[in-house]
Amino acid sequence: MAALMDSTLPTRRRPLGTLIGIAVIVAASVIGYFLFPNNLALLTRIIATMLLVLSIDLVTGYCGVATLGHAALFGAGAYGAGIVSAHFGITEPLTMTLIGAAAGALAGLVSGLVILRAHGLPQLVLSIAVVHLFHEVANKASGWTGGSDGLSGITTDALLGLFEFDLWGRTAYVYGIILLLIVFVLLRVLVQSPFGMLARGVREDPVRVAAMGASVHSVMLRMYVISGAVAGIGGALNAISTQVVGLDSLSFTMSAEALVMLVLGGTGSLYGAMVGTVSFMWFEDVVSAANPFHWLTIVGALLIVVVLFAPKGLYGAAAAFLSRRRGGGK
Amino acid sequence: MQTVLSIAIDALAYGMVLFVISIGLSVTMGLMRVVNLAHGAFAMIGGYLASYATRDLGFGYAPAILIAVIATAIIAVPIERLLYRRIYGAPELTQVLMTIGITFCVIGLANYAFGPTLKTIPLPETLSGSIDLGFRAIATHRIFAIVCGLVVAGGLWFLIERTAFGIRLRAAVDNAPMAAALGVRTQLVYAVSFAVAVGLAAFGGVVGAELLPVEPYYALRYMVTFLVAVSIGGAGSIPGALIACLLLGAIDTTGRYLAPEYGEFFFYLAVIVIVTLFPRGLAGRFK
Amino acid sequence: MPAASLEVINLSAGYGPTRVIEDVSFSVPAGERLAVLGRNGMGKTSLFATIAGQTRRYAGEIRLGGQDIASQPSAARALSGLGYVPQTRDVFPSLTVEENLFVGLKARPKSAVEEAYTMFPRLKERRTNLGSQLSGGEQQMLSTARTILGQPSVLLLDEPLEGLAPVICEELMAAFSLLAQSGETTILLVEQRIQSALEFADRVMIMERGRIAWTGTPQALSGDHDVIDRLLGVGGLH
Amino acid sequence: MSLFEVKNLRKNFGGLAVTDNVSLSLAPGDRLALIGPNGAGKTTFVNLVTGHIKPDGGSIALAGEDVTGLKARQRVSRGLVRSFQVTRLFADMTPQEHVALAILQRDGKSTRMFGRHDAMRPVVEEVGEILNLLGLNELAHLKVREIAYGQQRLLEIALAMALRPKVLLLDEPAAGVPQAETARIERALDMLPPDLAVLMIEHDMDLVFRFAKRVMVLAAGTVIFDGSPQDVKQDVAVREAYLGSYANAGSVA
Repeated sequence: MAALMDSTLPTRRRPLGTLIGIAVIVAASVIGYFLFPNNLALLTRIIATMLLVLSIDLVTGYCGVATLGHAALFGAGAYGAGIVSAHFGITEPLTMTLIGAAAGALAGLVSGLVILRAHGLPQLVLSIAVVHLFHEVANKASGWTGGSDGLSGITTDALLGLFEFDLWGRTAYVYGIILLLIVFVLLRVLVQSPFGMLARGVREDPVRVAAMGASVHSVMLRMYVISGAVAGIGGALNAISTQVVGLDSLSFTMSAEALVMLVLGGTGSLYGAMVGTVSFMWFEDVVSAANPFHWLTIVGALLIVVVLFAPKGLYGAAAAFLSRRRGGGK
Repeated sequence: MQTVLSIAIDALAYGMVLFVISIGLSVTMGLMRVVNLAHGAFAMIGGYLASYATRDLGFGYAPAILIAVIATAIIAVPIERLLYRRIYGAPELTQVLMTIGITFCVIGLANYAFGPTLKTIPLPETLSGSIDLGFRAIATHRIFAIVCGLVVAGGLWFLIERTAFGIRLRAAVDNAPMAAALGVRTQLVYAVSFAVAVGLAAFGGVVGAELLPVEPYYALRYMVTFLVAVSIGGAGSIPGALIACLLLGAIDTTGRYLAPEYGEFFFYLAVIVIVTLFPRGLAGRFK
Repeated sequence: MPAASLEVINLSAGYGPTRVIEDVSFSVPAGERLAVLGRNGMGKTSLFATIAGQTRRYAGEIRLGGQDIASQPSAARALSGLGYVPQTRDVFPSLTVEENLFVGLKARPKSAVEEAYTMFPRLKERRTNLGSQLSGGEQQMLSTARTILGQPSVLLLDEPLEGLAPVICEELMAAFSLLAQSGETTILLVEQRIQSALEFADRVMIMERGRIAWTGTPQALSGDHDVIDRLLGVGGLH
Repeated sequence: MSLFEVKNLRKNFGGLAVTDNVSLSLAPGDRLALIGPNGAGKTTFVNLVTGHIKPDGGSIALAGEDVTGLKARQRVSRGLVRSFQVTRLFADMTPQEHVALAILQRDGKSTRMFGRHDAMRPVVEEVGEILNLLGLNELAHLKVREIAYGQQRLLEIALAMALRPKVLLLDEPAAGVPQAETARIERALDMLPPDLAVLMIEHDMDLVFRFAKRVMVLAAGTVIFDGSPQDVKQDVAVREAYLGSYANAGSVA
């Protein structure tokens, strides 16, 4: 099945790929719902994180920008949605989500303008500095954000006026799945569009892109803004479902972990980002329940193994394996 | 006046500790072009080993430093051969992930071996008091840290500027293929430099334990600070690293004294300004 | 007949996917002076770089004094007696002149740098200057002297005279001749100044598109205007 | 008025004039080869013309417009396109995607965020034509990393064609191609549009003489010859530049 989505195959099959992707997401969601009915909060958190990881994939996997500061965009969305609810009484969930997306896009624009000024190590350092700066600003502006206590008092109306956000997190879960599906379809369209192709060109050889007459900087900045909107939706979902926003959603640790999830799954593919998030967070939940420090050791070892033996990530390695088998079977 | 002097001494001591730890990272990054996020993990290993040697094995402060430095370097050599050598010349993302992976492992193992609590390294009496300058008393340990920084800077300067090894090292930084064409075994130079760099990290971890306390998350907590120091100093430059560390020490300490409620806001704001103005560092050879 | 000090057998090499040396074989007897000629981009520089271990070799053997060094790293080749002075000179810019020379000494004592100063007195005057402060001619002297200090048995000189004033060219050629007369060093020279190369060499090899197109004595070549125009000048159409 | 006009271009590096008052002009349909011995300043000249380095003096005009102050990519969108001496392609993308991207960029549609290039009929047809012309259609769906270097060189030419330039700068189009495959490159060059002005940097004299209607020789940063391929072989200054003092000595026997 993974091989069907491989980009080397004849192009007519790709809309089918999107349909299969939708089917898989829906099926996984239903299975998750019945398998872990008491753990829907965790599943919703996974979906929110998945949106952050997809967002990193847009700049790292498709444009080749290494970043350790992407939680700034996620956090901006979370605080954006949270603040309008807690301070301005805007409690309609769709509006909150849109405001989260806008806040994320704005944060993406700001980060992009700073980070894209440099290359290599200085670029990495700038991305780290940006997330720390966002973190410190949120900490200082405690009147708005609640500082280190977190932003509480977030209330949410019923979704479409019909579905209350219940104690069990069922509505939040379904809302998360719907958001994920919408984002997934939009991103499929984006990465297959001329712009998506141009972005891949930027990742592989910016000099050649410039020699075609395109502006590399403008491509990356646009992608940063889009990426910010996606991360912002993730942040807003988190704020809506948990009704609090903590400083950790703007942290370096969160940025680094999300990047790890992406690489674990495989960069440059939407499926890789989703597979990486689910495996990482599920694994974390299981192992860290036993011992949180063993968890770090295992993640560390896993990262080393992935870098050395599966540089394309879990999804990338599986897709390559399947397409080789298909090729061999013919 | 009192405050200014306190800030100055603290800033100097902090900057020097930062320098002792970061300079090794700077040299290896200038030479091997590896973004090594695990450098702080080696400083932490040094701190743990020194703490273990003094508190559990009853060694004195000086032998404990020696044990920590040598043992950490010995631990690092196989890691260089098995893991780092695979990522020389790889894209930054790969290097970042591999070294974050190493860091996570070290944190997990340190906690498993030594527990999650803070570890102290008891200072000998000669270092635990304070020196009275007549108008003001200064903690002896601060002076010790500053002296250590100066000694390391001087010693490294001598090693790199005056010895045959240093000349080969600099030749390899300038142009590794040409150095090899003249018979310099660059792999060996890399391995030795890596061991020295890690040894210095361990030394800084021990000497700086009063300022940067040893606990399992040390490796993650200061990871960024060391990386920032190198990036601003410019990888591969001793004077650059010294200036950068003193500058960052001054900004950070002043911020903590005068505007503690802003946390590290000014620190990172300064980082963004400096990196934007000097994208190759204050004195970088990194191309 | 003297033993071959350098022997290249069926060598193919290039950079990444670009193939620039195609199935080249030749052998150089000990003490010989071989000039390698050809227009730009014909593979001369790549041939030397491949022998020195600085490009990707796809196939073939490189024998130095009978031993196959083709899979050794660059440093090991240098330590077994191969000297390489690249076209780009590659002086270490942040090292002083004297430190540059120290790098070339291999295991010899530091006092041996005096040999370099005897060869090129100019370098002694500039011993404390940084490599980045030297003129082109001084860089060439430094790069050449630095390699010679390592006492190579085979010396590869890639366009040592390029862009230099005539006086300095004479000084360099005199130094090469002196070295060759000792009989202990085999010299391979790539040069655009055909006259200088022909005066210096015992034998000439011309490369064309990564292959050896012509081999012979300088006398034979200088009588063959067709070969000269076609392979070295702007001739081309035949 | 010529299509492409370089006037008195100058560039110094550390006091040394690497490009010294170079002028040239091209009319539509010109096929000019720029040759010269090593160190003549050809690379610097290419970088000056394409806008990768700034000149110390002189001007560059394209179709009557002064482009001296424009960035490299702005010159490209005005019709001054280059190919690279060592291919610069997207290793994980297919030839079809490469050419489609070039066409979309040319038409100002490369930043569209919806729709697919392989569903846009005119784009698909043009991609097919170009790949067919260069004999690359069988490789259209392979990743570039999987195709031979000679074919990658052809794709470089295909990209240049897809951008529909007014002036094309070919930097050693046959460099690194195995001898057996150079004929394919030559055939590809013959298929360039007749009204396109081409400036080719090349060492391979066979290729120069077959392709060029005019030859310019650069030595030590200045133009020492500008004329027909027949005359260049007889020119004394050119012989001197290539053969050094040998050209005059005649014999060393």
